[in-house]
Amino acid sequence: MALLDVQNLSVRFDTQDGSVRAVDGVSFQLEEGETLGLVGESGSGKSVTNLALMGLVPAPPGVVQADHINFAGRDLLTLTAEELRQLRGNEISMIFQDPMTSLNPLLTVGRQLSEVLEIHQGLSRREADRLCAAGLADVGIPEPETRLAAYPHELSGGMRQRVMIAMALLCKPRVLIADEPTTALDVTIQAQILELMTDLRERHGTAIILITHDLGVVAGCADRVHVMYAGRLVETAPTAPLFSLPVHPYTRGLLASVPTLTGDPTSALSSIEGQPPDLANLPAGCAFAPRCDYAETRCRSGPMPLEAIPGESAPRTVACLLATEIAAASGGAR
Amino acid sequence: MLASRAPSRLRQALPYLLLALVLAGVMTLTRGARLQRADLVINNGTEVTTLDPATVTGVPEGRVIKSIFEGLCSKHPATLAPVPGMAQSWQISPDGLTYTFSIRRGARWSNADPVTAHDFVYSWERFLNPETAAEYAYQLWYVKGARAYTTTADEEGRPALSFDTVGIRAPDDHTLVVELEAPTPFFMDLMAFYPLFPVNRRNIESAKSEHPDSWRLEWLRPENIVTNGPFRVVERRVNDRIRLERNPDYWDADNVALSSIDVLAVEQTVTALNMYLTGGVDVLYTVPASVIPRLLPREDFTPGPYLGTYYYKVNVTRPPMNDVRVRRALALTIDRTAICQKITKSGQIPSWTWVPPNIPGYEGAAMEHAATLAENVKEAKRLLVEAGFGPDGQDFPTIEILYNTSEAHRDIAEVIASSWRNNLGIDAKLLNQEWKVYLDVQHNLGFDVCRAAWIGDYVDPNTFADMFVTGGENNNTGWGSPRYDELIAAAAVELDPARRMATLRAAEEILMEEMPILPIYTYVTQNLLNPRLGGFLPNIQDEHFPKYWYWKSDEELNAERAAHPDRGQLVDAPGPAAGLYSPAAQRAGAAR
Amino acid sequence: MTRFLLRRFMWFAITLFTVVTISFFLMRSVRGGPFDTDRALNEAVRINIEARYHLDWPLWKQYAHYVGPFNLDRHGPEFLGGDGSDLFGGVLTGDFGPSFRYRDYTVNDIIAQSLPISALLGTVAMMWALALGITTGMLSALRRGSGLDISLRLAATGGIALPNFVIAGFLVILFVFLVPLFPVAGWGSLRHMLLPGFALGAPFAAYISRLTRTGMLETLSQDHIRTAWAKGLTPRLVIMRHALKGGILPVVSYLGPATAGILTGSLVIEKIFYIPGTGSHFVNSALNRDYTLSMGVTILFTVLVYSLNLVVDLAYTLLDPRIKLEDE
Amino acid sequence: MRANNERWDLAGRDMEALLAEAAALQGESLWQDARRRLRRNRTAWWSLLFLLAFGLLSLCAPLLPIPSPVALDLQTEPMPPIAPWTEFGNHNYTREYWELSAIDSAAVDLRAAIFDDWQTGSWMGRDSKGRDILSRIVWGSRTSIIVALIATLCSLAIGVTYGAFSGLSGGRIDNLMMRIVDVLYSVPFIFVVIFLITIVNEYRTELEDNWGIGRETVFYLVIGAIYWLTMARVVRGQVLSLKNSEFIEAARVLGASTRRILFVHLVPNVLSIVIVYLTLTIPAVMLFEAFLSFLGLGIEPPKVSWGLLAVDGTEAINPLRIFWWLVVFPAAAMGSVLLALNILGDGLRDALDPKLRGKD
Repeated sequence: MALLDVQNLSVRFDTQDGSVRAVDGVSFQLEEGETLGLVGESGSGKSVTNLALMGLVPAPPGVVQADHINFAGRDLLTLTAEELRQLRGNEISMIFQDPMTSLNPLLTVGRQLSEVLEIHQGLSRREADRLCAAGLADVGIPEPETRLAAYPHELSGGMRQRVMIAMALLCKPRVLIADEPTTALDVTIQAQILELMTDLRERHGTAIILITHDLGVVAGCADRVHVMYAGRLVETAPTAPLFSLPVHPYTRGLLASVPTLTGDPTSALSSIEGQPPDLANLPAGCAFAPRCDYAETRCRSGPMPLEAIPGESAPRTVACLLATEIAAASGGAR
Repeated sequence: MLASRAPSRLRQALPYLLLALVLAGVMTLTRGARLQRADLVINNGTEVTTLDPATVTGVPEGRVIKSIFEGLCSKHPATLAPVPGMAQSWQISPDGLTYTFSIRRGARWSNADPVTAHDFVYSWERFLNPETAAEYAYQLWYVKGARAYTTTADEEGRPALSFDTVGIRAPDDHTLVVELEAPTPFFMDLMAFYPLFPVNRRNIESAKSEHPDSWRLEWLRPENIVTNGPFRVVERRVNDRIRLERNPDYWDADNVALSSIDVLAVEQTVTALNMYLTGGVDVLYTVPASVIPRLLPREDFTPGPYLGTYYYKVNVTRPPMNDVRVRRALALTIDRTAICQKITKSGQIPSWTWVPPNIPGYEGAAMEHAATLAENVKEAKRLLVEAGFGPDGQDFPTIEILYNTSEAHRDIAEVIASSWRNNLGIDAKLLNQEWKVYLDVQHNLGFDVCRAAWIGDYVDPNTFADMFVTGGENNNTGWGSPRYDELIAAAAVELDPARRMATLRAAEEILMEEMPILPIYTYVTQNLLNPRLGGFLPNIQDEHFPKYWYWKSDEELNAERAAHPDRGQLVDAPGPAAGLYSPAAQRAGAAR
Repeated sequence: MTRFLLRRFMWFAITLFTVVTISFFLMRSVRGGPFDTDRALNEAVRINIEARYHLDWPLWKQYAHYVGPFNLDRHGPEFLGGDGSDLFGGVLTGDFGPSFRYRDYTVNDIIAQSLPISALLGTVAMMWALALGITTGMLSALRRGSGLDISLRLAATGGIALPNFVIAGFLVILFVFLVPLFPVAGWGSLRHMLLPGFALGAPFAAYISRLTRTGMLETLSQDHIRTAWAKGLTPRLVIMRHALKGGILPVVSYLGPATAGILTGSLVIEKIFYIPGTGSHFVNSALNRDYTLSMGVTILFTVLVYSLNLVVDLAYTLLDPRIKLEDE
Repeated sequence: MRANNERWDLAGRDMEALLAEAAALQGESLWQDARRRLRRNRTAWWSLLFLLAFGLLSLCAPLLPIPSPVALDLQTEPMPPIAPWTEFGNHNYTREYWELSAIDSAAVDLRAAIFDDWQTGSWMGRDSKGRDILSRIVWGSRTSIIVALIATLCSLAIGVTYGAFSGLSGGRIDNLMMRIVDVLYSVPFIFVVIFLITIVNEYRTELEDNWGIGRETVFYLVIGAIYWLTMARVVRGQVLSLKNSEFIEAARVLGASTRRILFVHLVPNVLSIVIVYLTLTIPAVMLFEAFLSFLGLGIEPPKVSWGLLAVDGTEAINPLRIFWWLVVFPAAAMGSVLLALNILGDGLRDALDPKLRGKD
């Protein structure tokens, strides 16, 4: 059984302007020790999906519905707020996009780290401090004891993200949700952080959900990749097949907009035309249809189920009526 | 590592530290502020300027000084006639020029020094000394050589003359001889006037030697001041209270009933009233006008005649007020009844004279007027026409009424302005000025018509009459009359009381013909006092003597209420916190 | 830090000098003098009084004498023509001179007597204001949009919408006459302090409540609060440790002006509740032309406001480690 | 090459026009957005409507068939309110006012022509001088509102200019200017106001005769002169943060003049915060007026202001007899207007704060 099993998750925000469906019927599983990449443009519902897992969707206006969200045999939806709280930071941790703002600027790093241990493991401040220093050393921060007394603004961006990671891993969680962990960082630092995460996963066996809009990041780390668009999953596949043969036109568009070292330097990078859809006002049928080069009339009506492609060997599902045709055509081309 | 942690520890401890600090502060401060209520609490209306008898002028100061010092004479609480105080007896020479006082044997200061005639010589020398700068120094200028002594100072401000030139001598410890410049019929009244009360020489001298630069304040501090009156000062705090306690060294201490008095300085009349009504204060000398109709039926509010006149000054140097007919017209048309009934409300008496009524032996000279306002208006119109204006104020310039910022004065000014507008068609604008500016404007004759009031210093028409001599300091109207000056001067040396009163009346007649002032009403006292307080006798100067005050027992109070069922609706009469005093003390107090 | 303090001190000196000079001359330019009363002074007596209080000196000399540090009267230093028995005096030596209205006291005496009372009243008011303001502001922010939020905000704005003497009046009716809980006026015990403290603190409580609400809302929407939740902290910890601290920063910076406001606002409350504090001297001394007292309280006010602002700034740096004193 | 030339042209003139257009567009959308958001904030919107209605009422005071606010009818005690259904009106109107302006006095003539001597009954009671409380509240609102508006505008003029200049200049000048503000902050202004008002009182006849400056005018200016300090700080802060923002950089790079930057780019952006501050200053000024009235330094009778009414009202608080209508009605009027202003201020802040936009 999967460590985390999400079935038919929807998140809706009821505002005065109407109801916004940020996540719509998303289902996925996460195995122990696995890294799952969740890819999509901003606003596609990746972050909200994961906030829903943590029970952190602000309510009101948010409304979370799902068939079930099973974590290690418990349905998170049935847990009380208190039980959920005890899970957070303990068994499921999260790190955020912007390490500049994700740490409290008014508290020392040590305080912010140790309170996790104090809360979840009932340690004294002194014991917690010792463990925190070890945790900082673990993420490669030099002179960890001194750093404990530092305030976030006294650290560099990369350092802060390391602190965030250390904080998330203090209680040896089974799932780590990393929400765009590298987006706000310099490229060199990005690489270091990713390397650190891979390394930690190997050592601790933590399962990771890696949320990003950067396909390059997933390519290096993830075992499997789920692509989201407008609150729905549009394509799921193991990393290698996805990159070698993207099927959904949106995935193809995403991939085509990534510069590659091996690609032809003279050919222009393509971008996806048009704007992401207004979630409050989604078109009928495929949400991507208005921007899709392949779109046909039938794409603009009816549901768009996530289905496996007949004959495909990889465990891939795609939400596109034209998936078979595109797969065949591209497969031939490649 | 510890070192680098320090600021963060500090940061965490900071709020608690601050809280602890604040709490500690609150505790210490409240402990210091605590003071039990005295047996009797009176509201003096404002903070006294000083306790030094020599330099005071005001009524509030007088109330305190009369409680803690005693002069050669004191006053009878009802008639205000001089009664023996520090002087057991006195002789006046037939020519009225030499006064010989024999000082009471056994009178002592609160530092156990005996009170002697030398104390008076010392105190009066100090009083007259230009360095003391006593505001009331002129009250003793009737004494031979006194005026010259005060007004002749060297460059440093020290007296240039020897005090031997002044007619004040002490042949021995118990005899004081005073020689006057001229006969002064009210000189004995002055002897009970608080600026002339004595001070203790040792008190001042030791302050001088211990605090060479601040002795002027030091000798007056509660822990230093030495007094000879029925009470002594125990504690003082600005704008809070003066705590007085019975002075055991006072010669008549056995007959002083109250053991402690708090003198407050509440300026907001509404606050003071609220304090009275909740039992925080026992005596108020003024009440807010808005509640007077509600107070009048009560037994604790009994307004009585008061030696004071509310009037308007006219600047006779400015046209058209330089015409006596105009002034008379203005005076005739003021709706005095409306002012007394609707604004001041506590039975003030519409006034047509300058000197208030009720001075024994004096019959005031009222201005010529008719019985009703309508008739007066008719006469006023006639006068206006005579003076060259239309009967409805045609060609009459707009005049300004100056008053000092105060609700009551504004209301009266509004009524007067509308009286003049409605009756004479004269436009009058109101102009209020803050107190000190108002005084300054008044002094420099920068007004048309100006609100004023005068409260007599002593029970004698002279205290009113001598104001309007030509160039008098308080004249401030630009008016002067040689004939008037002559009459006042003649009255000052007239020894026969009846003739003297007649002379003063002749002077007032001139004043009421010339009308540099427009009398409006005669004041009444507005005391609101706990019905249980005894020995607080009504009198024309609203002067009261804590020495005679005592708490009535229930029996006495009930008997009194039964005897006077017409006194009005009964109110609560709370007793002092510590219970009543021994009946002996009460009776002694009441006996006088 | 030292540099910062030095600079602050320099500006403080400049401020103080300006305030003293301006108010000295402003004060003397107003008509009427300290010894004018409704009974005019005898001319000779007036001369004596003016001589005693040096009012007969030219203005510059009075100013120099007032400021000090040398005594300019006949006891002053010999090189200024005095006898040298009392060399120093004036504001620079901490001597504010004798009061003209309360002649048995020096200005120092009066301030020493009344300031602790005002400080106490101010503290009570401030504690009321902080306790009430922060609690309601927090509740309001946490229940944003709820009925509680709306009613608390209405009450808070109500506190700002009425003059404090009207609030005081209502309080007196309520808690003295209808429900006799407190004494109507006076000073002494803690019971005396609660009503005036509340009346004085009410507008500040209202303002603090608003500041706290806004600050909390702002902080609550920040990323690090999400982090705190994600760490699994209890709501109490998230709010009290993580949100409140940031949320009340605006309150801290408001404390400087608020204290000044409480100091001057107390004058109305002191009059109504008959409290012997410093506040009433602000107006009365000017109206009485009590030159020295008026200057004294002016200087006192300036010093207080300046040093309180300094304390607030220092406290701010302690609370917010990002702020550095040097980068002003 | 040619393409390059075109580009420069664009930068020189057309680009500026483009920028202006963009700014206009942006401005419009800002205000439209704000209005939309304000309308959605029910309480704030109602507050605005209430204030407008009240403003209209107070503006029309001379036209309303209410009794004279000053005509005396001395009573021993204030008269309690008479409910409108008991006595709706009577014919006792007397035309009595202080010196009115030409317009007001024409309006009063008009009122007399329309209603003749009919006037409303004393729905809110009368004070002890028989003056109608309703009428005094309405007329008093004129004084209070004018004091508040003029003082606020005065503070606005000084504060915005000072703050913007300081913020734009930056460096030493900014530092010095802000230090001066700090210094002024420490000056006990209550005290200065008391002084100034006393001085003005003293010379007011001269002022009026020679320059036609009434005491009220000076009063407004003095109050305005105090409140500019905070305004200056706020504006400077905003300008500083805007100065370094990208779009100003862009405009600067494109060679827009300083004046242009100031008026086209900065002012509209500063305006929102200024408006918010204004709605919060007006109540503060009104309270200050009341405070001065309490000390007897405020508006001079026979003119009436809310501060004076509030002071008169507090006189009525004692256990002997509470003339509640003297306190309750003026307090209610003052309270509701100030409350509305505060709510509106909050609403405007929410509506205009760009950070909150689209974030409900």
